Amino acid sequence: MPIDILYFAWVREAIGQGGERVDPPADVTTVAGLIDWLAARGGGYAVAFENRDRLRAAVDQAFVPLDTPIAGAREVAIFPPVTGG
Amino acid sequence: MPIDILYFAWVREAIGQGGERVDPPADVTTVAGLIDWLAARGGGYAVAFENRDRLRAAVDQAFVPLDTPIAGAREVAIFPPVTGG
Amino acid sequence: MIRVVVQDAPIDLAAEFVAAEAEDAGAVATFTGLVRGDDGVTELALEHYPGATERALEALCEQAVARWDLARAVVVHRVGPMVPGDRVVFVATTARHRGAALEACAFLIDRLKTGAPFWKRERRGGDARWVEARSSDDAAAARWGPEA
Amino acid sequence: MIRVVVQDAPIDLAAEFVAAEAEDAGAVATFTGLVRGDDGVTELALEHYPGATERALEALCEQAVARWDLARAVVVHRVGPMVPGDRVVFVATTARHRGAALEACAFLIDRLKTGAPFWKRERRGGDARWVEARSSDDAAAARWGPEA
Repeated sequence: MPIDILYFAWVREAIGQGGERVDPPADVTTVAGLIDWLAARGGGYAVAFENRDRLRAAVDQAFVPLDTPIAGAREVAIFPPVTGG
Repeated sequence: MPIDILYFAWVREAIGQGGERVDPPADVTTVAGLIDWLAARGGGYAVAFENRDRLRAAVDQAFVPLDTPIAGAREVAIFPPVTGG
Repeated sequence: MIRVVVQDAPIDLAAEFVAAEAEDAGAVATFTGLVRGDDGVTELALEHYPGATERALEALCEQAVARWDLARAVVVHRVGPMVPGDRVVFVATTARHRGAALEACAFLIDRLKTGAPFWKRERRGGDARWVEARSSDDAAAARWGPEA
Repeated sequence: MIRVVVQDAPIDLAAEFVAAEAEDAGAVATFTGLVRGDDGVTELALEHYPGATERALEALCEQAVARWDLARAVVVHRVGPMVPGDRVVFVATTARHRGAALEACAFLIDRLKTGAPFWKRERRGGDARWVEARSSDDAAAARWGPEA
Protein backbone atom coordinates (compact mmCIF):
# COMPACT_ATOMS: atom_id res chain seq x y z
CA MET A 1 0.00 0.00 0.00
CA PRO A 2 1.39 3.45 -0.86
CA ILE A 3 2.66 5.63 1.97
CA ASP A 4 3.34 9.35 1.95
CA ILE A 5 6.78 10.05 3.40
CA LEU A 6 7.84 13.50 4.63
CA TYR A 7 11.40 14.67 5.25
CA PHE A 8 12.42 17.67 7.37
CA ALA A 9 15.52 19.79 8.08
CA TRP A 10 18.84 18.23 6.99
CA VAL A 11 17.12 14.94 6.10
CA ARG A 12 15.07 16.88 3.57
CA GLU A 13 18.14 18.72 2.30
CA ALA A 14 20.19 15.53 1.85
CA ILE A 15 17.38 13.75 -0.03
CA GLY A 16 16.62 16.84 -2.06
CA GLN A 17 12.86 16.88 -1.59
CA GLY A 18 10.30 17.44 1.18
CA GLY A 19 8.38 14.25 0.57
CA GLU A 20 7.32 11.53 -1.81
CA ARG A 21 4.82 8.69 -2.20
CA VAL A 22 6.40 5.23 -1.98
CA ASP A 23 5.12 1.66 -2.18
CA PRO A 24 7.51 -0.51 -0.15
CA PRO A 25 7.52 -4.33 -0.47
CA ALA A 26 5.58 -6.44 2.03
CA ASP A 27 8.67 -7.31 4.10
CA VAL A 28 9.08 -3.63 5.07
CA THR A 29 6.98 -3.59 8.26
CA THR A 30 8.46 -0.89 10.55
CA VAL A 31 9.76 2.68 10.31
CA ALA A 32 13.29 1.31 10.69
CA GLY A 33 12.63 -1.16 7.84
CA LEU A 34 11.35 1.69 5.69
CA ILE A 35 14.53 3.67 6.42
CA ASP A 36 16.69 0.64 5.47
CA TRP A 37 14.77 0.19 2.25
CA LEU A 38 15.13 3.88 1.33
CA ALA A 39 18.81 4.02 2.34
CA ALA A 40 19.52 1.18 -0.09
CA ARG A 41 18.72 3.62 -2.90
CA GLY A 42 22.10 5.21 -2.12
CA GLY A 43 22.92 8.85 -2.96
CA GLY A 44 21.22 11.42 -0.73
CA TYR A 45 19.17 8.69 0.97
CA ALA A 46 22.32 6.88 2.11
CA VAL A 47 23.73 10.19 3.41
CA ALA A 48 20.51 11.23 5.22
CA PHE A 49 20.00 7.84 6.85
CA GLU A 50 23.63 7.01 7.65
CA ASN A 51 23.30 7.41 11.42
CA ARG A 52 20.06 6.04 12.86
CA ASP A 53 20.78 7.61 16.28
CA ARG A 54 20.26 11.01 14.68
CA LEU A 55 16.84 10.15 13.24
CA ARG A 56 13.37 10.54 14.72
CA ALA A 57 10.01 9.63 13.21
CA ALA A 58 6.28 10.23 13.29
CA VAL A 59 3.54 7.91 12.01
CA ASP A 60 0.34 9.70 11.07
CA GLN A 61 1.68 12.80 12.90
CA ALA A 62 2.36 11.02 16.22
CA PHE A 63 5.98 10.78 17.42
CA VAL A 64 7.05 7.12 17.60
CA PRO A 65 10.18 4.99 18.13
CA LEU A 66 11.83 3.69 14.94
CA ASP A 67 10.71 0.10 15.61
CA THR A 68 7.03 1.11 15.28
CA PRO A 69 5.00 -0.91 12.72
CA ILE A 70 3.81 0.98 9.63
CA ALA A 71 0.88 -1.31 8.76
CA GLY A 72 -2.07 0.93 7.89
CA ALA A 73 -0.03 4.15 8.11
CA ARG A 74 -0.89 6.86 5.64
CA GLU A 75 1.91 9.31 6.49
CA VAL A 76 5.40 8.66 7.86
CA ALA A 77 7.77 11.53 8.65
CA ILE A 78 11.53 11.13 9.12
CA PHE A 79 13.57 13.96 10.63
CA PRO A 80 16.39 14.97 13.01
CA PRO A 81 15.84 15.53 16.77
CA VAL A 82 13.75 18.66 17.20
CA THR A 83 15.31 22.03 18.14
CA GLY A 84 12.37 24.38 18.59
CA GLY A 85 11.51 27.09 21.03
CA MET B 1 16.47 62.95 70.61
CA PRO B 2 13.36 63.41 68.42
CA ILE B 3 12.38 60.55 66.12
CA ASP B 4 10.03 60.63 63.15
CA ILE B 5 7.53 57.79 63.42
CA LEU B 6 5.50 56.54 60.46
CA TYR B 7 2.35 54.38 60.61
CA PHE B 8 0.90 52.34 57.73
CA ALA B 9 -2.29 50.46 56.87
CA TRP B 10 -4.57 49.64 59.84
CA VAL B 11 -1.95 50.90 62.31
CA ARG B 12 -2.24 54.30 60.62
CA GLU B 13 -6.02 54.11 60.62
CA ALA B 14 -6.26 53.17 64.32
CA ILE B 15 -3.91 55.98 65.37
CA GLY B 16 -5.57 58.44 63.02
CA GLN B 17 -2.45 59.86 61.41
CA GLY B 18 0.33 58.74 59.07
CA GLY B 19 3.16 59.89 61.30
CA GLU B 20 4.43 62.18 63.99
CA ARG B 21 7.62 63.43 65.59
CA VAL B 22 8.15 62.13 69.14
CA ASP B 23 10.81 62.55 71.81
CA PRO B 24 10.77 59.44 73.99
CA PRO B 25 12.51 59.30 77.41
CA ALA B 26 16.02 57.86 77.68
CA ASP B 27 14.80 54.49 78.98
CA VAL B 28 13.05 53.80 75.64
CA THR B 29 15.89 52.07 73.80
CA THR B 30 14.29 49.63 71.31
CA VAL B 31 11.44 49.57 68.80
CA ALA B 32 9.47 47.40 71.23
CA GLY B 33 10.11 49.94 74.00
CA LEU B 34 8.90 52.71 71.72
CA ILE B 35 5.72 50.73 71.00
CA ASP B 36 5.13 50.20 74.76
CA TRP B 37 5.65 53.90 75.43
CA LEU B 38 3.21 54.90 72.64
CA ALA B 39 0.62 52.25 73.64
CA ALA B 40 0.53 53.75 77.15
CA ARG B 41 -1.10 56.83 75.59
CA GLY B 42 -4.23 54.66 75.25
CA GLY B 43 -6.98 55.33 72.69
CA GLY B 44 -6.05 54.51 69.10
CA TYR B 45 -2.46 53.76 70.15
CA ALA B 46 -3.62 51.03 72.55
CA VAL B 47 -5.84 49.57 69.82
CA ALA B 48 -3.13 49.66 67.12
CA PHE B 49 -0.47 48.16 69.36
CA GLU B 50 -2.61 45.61 71.23
CA ASN B 51 -1.10 42.52 69.56
CA ARG B 52 2.67 42.71 69.04
CA ASP B 53 2.65 39.55 66.87
CA ARG B 54 0.79 41.53 64.22
CA LEU B 55 3.34 44.37 64.13
CA ARG B 56 6.43 44.79 61.98
CA ALA B 57 8.93 47.63 61.94
CA ALA B 58 11.62 49.42 59.97
CA VAL B 59 14.39 51.64 61.32
CA ASP B 60 15.68 54.18 58.83
CA GLN B 61 13.83 52.24 56.10
CA ALA B 62 15.43 48.86 56.85
CA PHE B 63 13.17 46.04 58.08
CA VAL B 64 14.16 44.99 61.60
CA PRO B 65 12.96 42.80 64.50
CA LEU B 66 11.08 44.64 67.23
CA ASP B 67 13.96 44.23 69.71
CA THR B 68 16.23 46.40 67.54
CA PRO B 69 17.84 49.42 69.31
CA ILE B 70 16.68 52.86 68.20
CA ALA B 71 19.76 54.78 69.31
CA GLY B 72 20.66 57.20 66.52
CA ALA B 73 17.57 56.35 64.47
CA ARG B 74 15.97 59.22 62.54
CA GLU B 75 12.91 57.35 61.22
CA VAL B 76 10.99 54.42 62.70
CA ALA B 77 8.03 52.88 60.88
CA ILE B 78 5.45 50.59 62.51
CA PHE B 79 3.04 48.59 60.36
CA PRO B 80 1.25 45.25 59.82
CA PRO B 81 2.83 42.31 57.95
CA VAL B 82 3.13 43.26 54.29
CA THR B 83 0.63 42.04 51.68
CA GLY B 84 1.95 43.31 48.36
CA GLY B 85 2.25 41.88 44.88
CA MET C 1 20.19 46.72 34.44
CA ILE C 2 17.62 47.23 37.16
CA ARG C 3 14.38 49.14 36.79
CA VAL C 4 12.07 49.69 39.77
CA VAL C 5 8.97 51.87 39.58
CA VAL C 6 6.18 52.43 42.10
CA GLN C 7 3.39 54.40 40.48
CA ASP C 8 -0.25 55.47 40.75
CA ALA C 9 -0.68 55.32 36.97
CA PRO C 10 -1.78 52.15 35.15
CA ILE C 11 1.07 49.84 34.13
CA ASP C 12 1.93 50.18 30.42
CA LEU C 13 2.72 46.58 29.59
CA ALA C 14 3.71 47.12 25.97
CA ALA C 15 6.26 49.77 26.87
CA GLU C 16 7.72 47.68 29.69
CA PHE C 17 7.91 44.62 27.49
CA VAL C 18 9.64 46.35 24.61
CA ALA C 19 12.17 47.84 27.03
CA ALA C 20 12.83 44.42 28.55
CA GLU C 21 13.43 42.90 25.13
CA ALA C 22 15.99 45.52 24.15
CA GLU C 23 18.92 43.78 25.87
CA ASP C 24 19.69 41.06 23.27
CA ALA C 25 19.22 38.53 26.05
CA GLY C 26 17.34 35.72 24.28
CA ALA C 27 14.93 34.90 27.11
CA VAL C 28 12.29 37.15 28.69
CA ALA C 29 10.11 35.90 31.55
CA THR C 30 7.31 38.02 32.96
CA PHE C 31 4.74 37.83 35.69
CA THR C 32 1.72 40.10 35.92
CA GLY C 33 -0.60 40.21 38.90
CA LEU C 34 -4.11 41.51 38.28
CA VAL C 35 -6.93 42.54 40.58
CA ARG C 36 -9.36 39.63 40.65
CA GLY C 37 -13.07 40.34 40.82
CA ASP C 38 -14.27 36.77 41.17
CA ASP C 39 -14.74 36.87 44.94
CA GLY C 40 -16.82 40.02 45.04
CA VAL C 41 -13.98 42.56 45.27
CA THR C 42 -15.05 45.88 43.77
CA GLU C 43 -11.89 47.86 44.59
CA LEU C 44 -8.36 47.09 45.71
CA ALA C 45 -6.33 49.90 47.27
CA LEU C 46 -2.59 49.57 47.78
CA GLU C 47 -0.71 51.59 50.38
CA HIS C 48 3.09 51.61 50.51
CA TYR C 49 6.06 53.10 52.33
CA PRO C 50 7.55 55.63 49.90
CA GLY C 51 11.31 55.40 49.67
CA ALA C 52 11.56 52.15 51.64
CA THR C 53 9.49 50.36 48.98
CA GLU C 54 11.80 51.34 46.17
CA ARG C 55 14.87 50.42 48.25
CA ALA C 56 13.42 46.99 49.07
CA LEU C 57 12.53 46.28 45.44
CA GLU C 58 15.93 47.43 44.21
CA ALA C 59 17.63 45.16 46.74
CA LEU C 60 15.54 42.19 45.53
CA CYS C 61 16.42 42.97 41.91
CA GLU C 62 20.12 43.22 42.77
CA GLN C 63 19.95 39.81 44.44
CA ALA C 64 18.23 38.31 41.40
CA VAL C 65 20.68 39.84 38.90
CA ALA C 66 23.65 38.49 40.89
CA ARG C 67 22.18 35.03 41.51
CA TRP C 68 20.97 34.35 37.95
CA ASP C 69 23.33 36.57 35.91
CA LEU C 70 20.40 38.51 34.47
CA ALA C 71 20.64 41.11 31.73
CA ARG C 72 17.69 42.96 33.24
CA ALA C 73 15.34 42.85 36.21
CA VAL C 74 12.19 45.00 36.20
CA VAL C 75 9.55 45.52 38.89
CA VAL C 76 6.70 47.93 38.25
CA HIS C 77 4.22 48.09 41.13
CA ARG C 78 1.06 50.09 41.12
CA VAL C 79 -0.32 51.75 44.28
CA GLY C 80 -3.55 53.54 45.12
CA PRO C 81 -7.09 52.47 44.21
CA MET C 82 -7.63 49.84 41.50
CA VAL C 83 -10.55 47.86 40.10
CA PRO C 84 -10.81 44.22 38.93
CA GLY C 85 -8.76 43.63 35.79
CA ASP C 86 -6.19 46.33 36.65
CA ARG C 87 -2.54 45.29 36.76
CA VAL C 88 -1.11 45.45 40.28
CA VAL C 89 2.44 44.33 39.61
CA PHE C 90 4.60 43.51 36.59
CA VAL C 91 7.89 41.64 36.93
CA ALA C 92 10.22 40.99 34.00
CA THR C 93 13.58 39.27 33.89
CA THR C 94 15.85 38.74 30.91
CA ALA C 95 18.79 36.41 30.55
CA ARG C 96 20.74 34.48 27.94
CA HIS C 97 18.98 31.26 28.93
CA ARG C 98 15.37 30.55 29.77
CA GLY C 99 15.97 28.71 33.05
CA ALA C 100 17.63 31.76 34.62
CA ALA C 101 14.92 34.15 33.43
CA LEU C 102 12.06 31.91 34.61
CA GLU C 103 13.55 31.17 38.02
CA ALA C 104 14.50 34.78 38.70
CA CYS C 105 11.00 35.94 37.76
CA ALA C 106 9.44 33.49 40.24
CA PHE C 107 11.97 34.56 42.89
CA LEU C 108 11.12 38.24 42.49
CA ILE C 109 7.36 37.84 42.73
CA ASP C 110 7.62 35.42 45.68
CA ARG C 111 10.01 37.68 47.58
CA LEU C 112 8.22 40.94 46.91
CA LYS C 113 5.04 39.44 48.37
CA THR C 114 6.77 39.20 51.74
CA GLY C 115 9.73 41.57 51.53
CA ALA C 116 8.42 44.89 50.27
CA PRO C 117 6.22 47.31 52.25
CA PHE C 118 2.87 47.16 50.47
CA TRP C 119 -0.52 46.75 52.15
CA LYS C 120 -3.71 45.82 50.35
CA ARG C 121 -7.22 46.89 51.31
CA GLU C 122 -10.12 45.20 49.58
CA ARG C 123 -13.53 46.76 49.14
CA ARG C 124 -16.63 44.68 48.52
CA GLY C 125 -19.43 47.13 47.98
CA GLY C 126 -19.63 49.17 51.20
CA ASP C 127 -17.32 46.90 53.22
CA ALA C 128 -13.55 47.50 53.26
CA ARG C 129 -10.94 45.42 55.04
CA TRP C 130 -7.14 45.11 55.12
CA VAL C 131 -5.88 41.89 53.57
CA GLU C 132 -4.18 39.56 56.05
CA ALA C 133 -0.67 38.25 55.30
CA ARG C 134 -0.76 34.64 54.10
CA SER C 135 1.48 31.89 55.42
CA SER C 136 1.57 30.44 51.87
CA ASP C 137 3.36 33.62 50.79
CA ASP C 138 5.96 33.15 53.52
CA ALA C 139 6.45 29.55 52.39
CA ALA C 140 6.82 30.59 48.74
CA ALA C 141 9.40 33.22 49.68
CA ALA C 142 11.30 30.83 51.96
CA ARG C 143 11.96 28.27 49.22
CA TRP C 144 14.56 30.63 47.76
CA GLY C 145 16.69 30.38 50.90
CA PRO C 146 17.45 32.88 53.68
CA GLU C 147 16.76 36.51 52.90
CA ALA C 148 19.86 38.56 52.26
CA MET D 1 -8.97 28.00 27.00
CA ILE D 2 -6.14 26.94 24.71
CA ARG D 3 -4.65 29.02 21.93
CA VAL D 4 -1.97 27.61 19.63
CA VAL D 5 -0.67 29.49 16.61
CA VAL D 6 2.23 28.72 14.25
CA GLN D 7 2.85 31.66 11.98
CA ASP D 8 5.28 33.31 9.58
CA ALA D 9 4.25 36.77 10.72
CA PRO D 10 5.95 38.58 13.63
CA ILE D 11 4.44 37.85 17.05
CA ASP D 12 2.20 40.70 18.26
CA LEU D 13 3.00 40.67 21.94
CA ALA D 14 0.57 43.38 23.02
CA ALA D 15 -2.39 41.63 21.39
CA GLU D 16 -1.44 38.24 22.87
CA PHE D 17 -0.96 39.77 26.29
CA VAL D 18 -4.25 41.61 26.35
CA ALA D 19 -6.05 38.42 25.27
CA ALA D 20 -4.31 36.44 28.01
CA GLU D 21 -5.38 38.98 30.64
CA ALA D 22 -9.02 38.83 29.65
CA GLU D 23 -9.83 35.75 31.75
CA ASP D 24 -10.09 37.37 35.20
CA ALA D 25 -7.42 34.92 36.37
CA GLY D 26 -5.27 37.08 38.65
CA ALA D 27 -1.90 35.72 37.56
CA VAL D 28 -0.31 35.85 34.10
CA ALA D 29 3.11 34.30 33.44
CA THR D 30 4.82 34.65 30.08
CA PHE D 31 7.98 33.50 28.41
CA THR D 32 9.33 35.00 25.21
CA GLY D 33 12.26 33.55 23.29
CA LEU D 34 14.14 35.93 21.01
CA VAL D 35 16.75 35.40 18.31
CA ARG D 36 20.11 36.23 19.88
CA GLY D 37 22.73 37.94 17.78
CA ASP D 38 25.54 37.85 20.30
CA ASP D 39 27.30 34.80 18.84
CA GLY D 40 27.47 36.04 15.28
CA VAL D 41 24.09 34.73 14.10
CA THR D 42 22.73 36.90 11.28
CA GLU D 43 19.60 34.85 10.52
CA LEU D 44 17.63 32.08 12.18
CA ALA D 45 15.27 30.02 10.03
CA LEU D 46 12.68 27.72 11.57
CA GLU D 47 11.22 24.77 9.74
CA HIS D 48 8.28 22.81 11.12
CA TYR D 49 5.91 19.93 10.40
CA PRO D 50 2.59 21.57 9.55
CA GLY D 51 -0.34 19.92 11.26
CA ALA D 52 1.78 17.77 13.55
CA THR D 53 3.26 20.91 15.14
CA GLU D 54 -0.12 22.32 16.07
CA ARG D 55 -1.27 18.93 17.40
CA ALA D 56 1.83 18.58 19.55
CA LEU D 57 1.49 22.10 20.97
CA GLU D 58 -2.22 21.63 21.67
CA ALA D 59 -1.48 18.38 23.50
CA LEU D 60 1.14 20.17 25.64
CA CYS D 61 -1.33 22.96 26.45
CA GLU D 62 -4.02 20.44 27.38
CA GLN D 63 -1.59 18.73 29.75
CA ALA D 64 -0.68 22.05 31.34
CA VAL D 65 -4.30 23.19 31.75
CA ALA D 66 -5.22 19.89 33.44
CA ARG D 67 -2.15 19.71 35.68
CA TRP D 68 -2.23 23.31 36.95
CA ASP D 69 -5.94 24.18 36.55
CA LEU D 70 -5.12 27.04 34.20
CA ALA D 71 -7.62 29.57 32.90
CA ARG D 72 -5.63 29.87 29.69
CA ALA D 73 -2.58 28.42 27.93
CA VAL D 74 -1.16 30.17 24.87
CA VAL D 75 1.70 29.18 22.57
CA VAL D 76 2.53 31.34 19.58
CA HIS D 77 5.49 30.06 17.59
CA ARG D 78 7.01 31.80 14.64
CA VAL D 79 8.49 29.88 11.69
CA GLY D 80 10.48 30.90 8.61
CA PRO D 81 13.44 33.31 8.47
CA MET D 82 14.10 35.66 11.40
CA VAL D 83 16.82 38.09 12.44
CA PRO D 84 18.34 38.85 15.87
CA GLY D 85 15.81 40.54 18.15
CA ASP D 86 12.82 38.82 16.52
CA ARG D 87 10.49 36.85 18.79
CA VAL D 88 10.64 33.11 18.09
CA VAL D 89 8.15 31.89 20.65
CA PHE D 90 5.69 33.36 23.14
CA VAL D 91 4.14 31.28 25.92
CA ALA D 92 1.48 32.64 28.30
CA THR D 93 -0.36 30.93 31.11
CA THR D 94 -3.02 32.37 33.37
CA ALA D 95 -4.35 31.01 36.63
CA ARG D 96 -5.93 32.15 39.88
CA HIS D 97 -2.61 31.82 41.70
CA ARG D 98 0.89 32.77 40.67
CA GLY D 99 2.56 29.43 41.45
CA ALA D 100 0.37 27.57 38.95
CA ALA D 101 0.89 30.17 36.21
CA LEU D 102 4.68 30.29 36.71
CA GLU D 103 5.17 26.54 36.83
CA ALA D 104 2.93 25.85 33.85
CA CYS D 105 4.76 28.48 31.80
CA ALA D 106 8.12 26.84 32.55
CA PHE D 107 6.64 23.41 31.76
CA LEU D 108 5.37 24.54 28.36
CA ILE D 109 8.61 26.12 27.19
CA ASP D 110 10.71 23.19 28.46
CA ARG D 111 8.47 20.62 26.83
CA LEU D 112 8.03 22.39 23.52
CA LYS D 113 11.81 22.50 23.13
CA THR D 114 11.88 18.71 22.94
CA GLY D 115 8.31 17.69 22.08
CA ALA D 116 7.26 19.77 19.08
CA PRO D 117 8.58 19.34 15.53
CA PHE D 118 10.59 22.50 14.92
CA TRP D 119 14.10 22.65 13.47
CA LYS D 120 16.39 25.66 13.60
CA ARG D 121 18.97 26.63 11.04
CA GLU D 122 21.41 29.39 11.94
CA ARG D 123 23.17 31.56 9.42
CA ARG D 124 26.37 33.41 10.21
CA GLY D 125 27.19 35.49 7.18
CA GLY D 126 27.59 32.99 4.32
CA ASP D 127 27.65 29.89 6.55
CA ALA D 128 24.40 28.09 7.46
CA ARG D 129 24.05 25.07 9.73
CA TRP D 130 21.24 23.13 11.41
CA VAL D 131 21.21 23.54 15.19
CA GLU D 132 21.96 20.31 17.08
CA ALA D 133 19.56 19.13 19.79
CA ARG D 134 20.91 19.85 23.28
CA SER D 135 21.00 17.36 26.12
CA SER D 136 20.25 20.25 28.52
CA ASP D 137 16.88 20.64 26.78
CA ASP D 138 16.12 16.94 27.34
CA ALA D 139 17.06 17.35 31.01
CA ALA D 140 14.85 20.43 31.40
CA ALA D 141 11.90 18.63 29.80
CA ALA D 142 12.44 15.48 31.89
CA ARG D 143 12.13 17.31 35.23
CA TRP D 144 8.37 17.54 34.64
CA GLY D 145 8.04 13.74 34.71
CA PRO D 146 7.28 11.22 31.94
CA GLU D 147 5.77 12.61 28.77
CA ALA D 148 2.09 11.87 28.33
